[in-house]
Amino acid sequence: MINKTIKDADEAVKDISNNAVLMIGGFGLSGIPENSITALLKKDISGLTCISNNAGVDDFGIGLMLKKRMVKKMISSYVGENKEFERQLLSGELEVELIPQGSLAERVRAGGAGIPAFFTPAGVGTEVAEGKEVREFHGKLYLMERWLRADFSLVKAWKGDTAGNLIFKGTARNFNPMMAAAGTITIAEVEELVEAGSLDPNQIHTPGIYVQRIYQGKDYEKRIEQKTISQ
Amino acid sequence: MINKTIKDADEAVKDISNNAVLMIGGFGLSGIPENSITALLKKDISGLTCISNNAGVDDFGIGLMLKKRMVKKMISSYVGENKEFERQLLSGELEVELIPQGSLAERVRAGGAGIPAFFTPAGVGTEVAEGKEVREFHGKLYLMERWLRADFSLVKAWKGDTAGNLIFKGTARNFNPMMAAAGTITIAEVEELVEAGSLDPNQIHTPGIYVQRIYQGKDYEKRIEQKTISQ
Amino acid sequence: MLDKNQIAKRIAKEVKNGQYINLGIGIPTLVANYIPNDLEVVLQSENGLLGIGPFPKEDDIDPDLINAGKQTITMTKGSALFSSAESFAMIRGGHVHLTILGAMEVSENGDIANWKIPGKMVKGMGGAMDLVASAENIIVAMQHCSKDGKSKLLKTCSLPITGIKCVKKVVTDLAVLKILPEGGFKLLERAPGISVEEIRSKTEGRLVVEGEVPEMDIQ
Amino acid sequence: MLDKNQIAKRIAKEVKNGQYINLGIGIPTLVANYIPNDLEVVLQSENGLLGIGPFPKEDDIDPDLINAGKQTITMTKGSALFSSAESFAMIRGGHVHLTILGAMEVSENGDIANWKIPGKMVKGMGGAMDLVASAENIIVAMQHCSKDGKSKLLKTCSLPITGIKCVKKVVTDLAVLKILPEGGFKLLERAPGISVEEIRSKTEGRLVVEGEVPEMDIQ
Repeated sequence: MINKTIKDADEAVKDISNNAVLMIGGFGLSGIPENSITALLKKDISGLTCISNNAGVDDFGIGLMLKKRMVKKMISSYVGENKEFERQLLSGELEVELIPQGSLAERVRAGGAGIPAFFTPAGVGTEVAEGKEVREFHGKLYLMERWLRADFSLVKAWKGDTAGNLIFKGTARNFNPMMAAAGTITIAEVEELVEAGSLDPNQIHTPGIYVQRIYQGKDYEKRIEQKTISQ
Repeated sequence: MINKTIKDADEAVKDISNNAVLMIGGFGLSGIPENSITALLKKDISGLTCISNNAGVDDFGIGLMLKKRMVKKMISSYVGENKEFERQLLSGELEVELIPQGSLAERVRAGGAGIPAFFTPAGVGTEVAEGKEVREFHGKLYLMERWLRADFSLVKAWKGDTAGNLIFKGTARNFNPMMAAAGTITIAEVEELVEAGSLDPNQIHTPGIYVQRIYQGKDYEKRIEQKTISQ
Repeated sequence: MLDKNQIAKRIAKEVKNGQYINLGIGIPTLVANYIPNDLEVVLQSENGLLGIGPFPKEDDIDPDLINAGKQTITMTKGSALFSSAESFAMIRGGHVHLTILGAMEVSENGDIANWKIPGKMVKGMGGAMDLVASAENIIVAMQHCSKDGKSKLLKTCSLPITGIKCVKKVVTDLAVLKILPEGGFKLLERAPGISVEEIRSKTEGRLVVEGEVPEMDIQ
Repeated sequence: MLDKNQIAKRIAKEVKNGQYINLGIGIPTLVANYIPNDLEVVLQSENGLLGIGPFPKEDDIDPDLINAGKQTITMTKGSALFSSAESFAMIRGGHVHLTILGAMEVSENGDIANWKIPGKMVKGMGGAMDLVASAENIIVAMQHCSKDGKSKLLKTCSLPITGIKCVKKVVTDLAVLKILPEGGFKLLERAPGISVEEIRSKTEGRLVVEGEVPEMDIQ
């Protein structure tokens, strides 16, 4: 089996340079590649395009990359919870493309799956439809949406093996599997890295073919945005 | 949790009638819904359209439905291994639409996922492209393919729970998950039916939302087409 | 005039046995508290879960288990986890029967606006555009008027819209209204003590009133 | 003239370390037997497996574990199972580096025909049309001539084609040939004892011969 293991986060992101297009997994702060983001923050790069459902919060996740002005353009579905983001957006310093969440998920999936375009009803009649082909199928209107691909995809899994196979946990799966498939170089960090052969082949969420680099992550903070309990 | 359990195969297929469009899971004879097919064979119906990657063999699986002349049209990617099939095809008794396997899998997935059409490179320049829109993206030609949906999907899983969640085993997964999602009524038979809450939510291959009826199957033959061993 | 919990309580009466339901952020999330125990329904979270349970006890909090509002949650028995692509495949494919969401404006032909106020607020549409374009039944939970007294039930939306001709029913603090296929808000029920006249004066879009309009039952 | 195993052996030399490979039915399946042990490669089965292992021992046969040729198989360490949609997502998305398959005809511009003989045989294309339309590198394993002596390396295919301009290399019982970007079969190697003249006489399509053509190394 092909061994994808690398030493650490710094080695993982060493060739990410100015103006790269990145996909970054996660929903809110759940399932984000904390170690890879920390390693990116140590680098002196800018002009990045980030495809990620959210943009982190002011002091965590992609929010820290925005604060450091590494990002030229965000492609996301929801970017609330982030004052620095809002400031850069309103001042015009940051380019932002907002995409319906399902279209984002499917466009990333299409990128990994070699489907250059598909039709979805989301956004018909709204400003999302501007400049896009509209077509009727079975009496309903649909927009044509294009695939999304990235130079590097940064994903985070619960368990992974040296062959690059990944298993996610809970709702931390979210965008990670599709992004893993849509990156030219996919960098996976995992909470627990095991030998190839240790994971049940029937329970793999992301087959290793999609992963070019894998490493054992550390010190996961897993910050909670809305701690809500029942009495 | 919504309970999808029904008594047996006969109850499962009771409202499948003449001219219904069926999807039938499996690749070759692996992962086919043996019990549902047996129950169908007891019914006096015809004019069926069957969407299935293969057409069984002469004396097993869909081959038995062909022999009983229940099928008007087959939509498949590969139909070798079946003499009765070849006879009906060459004599014109059976309508056949052959589709590249990846296009078949994706068209079924699109049906379940509400994507009426998408673009794929498979079949460009071949007779599969006849009558289909061809379009260039990023310098490569693609065909527009439409979704496939069915009145009933018959699938077979390894384990399932009363909420309709399914787990498949080995390469018997194949077309079953996409077909489960693309049927108006999806009928799942399982080798082991357990109470909702017994399966790990993180290991579900087909979420119960796609399954309308589930039952405990019995007497699985799991016939092997090409027994091959190493010495 | 209903409070948020009463609006949620009234919407809960729309829920039918066996439904898969997506609840938006805000009032819609509260609906879960009022679904009768004898109904078997499954709540979907668009970030990848079927089978949302109650909020966790302090000791059961799992940062890897949140809902679309980023709140910590639990799972019910028989739940299933999946990716965002699978989640929206379910939504787009029409497998989710009922979507309940908030709105800033609804028009008399069923258009909805809830994602953007130009120049003021742009948080993004999240999954709302997919939901309203896909679900067979969409119910909106909202205040009838804005804080400065302007009707939010309009002839046409003034804000950038989220979806066209998709809302089937609106439940506000004042009324339950059905969007007619030919356009117009048909008044189905009044909040206790609220007159048809008051509702008419606070509804900018075409209001259709036929016969006696009963008061809501929010017990 | 090479036998099937020798063709497979020669093709195995094309395999590079770290590749994900899809092997078709027939001679291509035999290639697996000759991939050097020091290369780490992964074999994909389009019915839903990455990591095909050797055929099983009698006692290890599992009917739920077959390859695309419906043969019983085993899994290697680190393998992964998935659906047919995911399998072809991998193929279509260009994640599989090398596809080796059989053919009935190949044309000098890289067209391939291998799924249908009108009026005689229609088994279906299976996954072949997806594979040839998607893989970055496609090698064909075939006999140079049909049983009645007709060349199968043609100017244009006479049978219904499986894909256009996709084949990169052809390995036959007589020769190794590269399809030139501008069209034409460039002769790279001869089978031991086979002359350039013989290959020329058995190749209907344009044959390009430059300088000395070495004999294949099939050790």
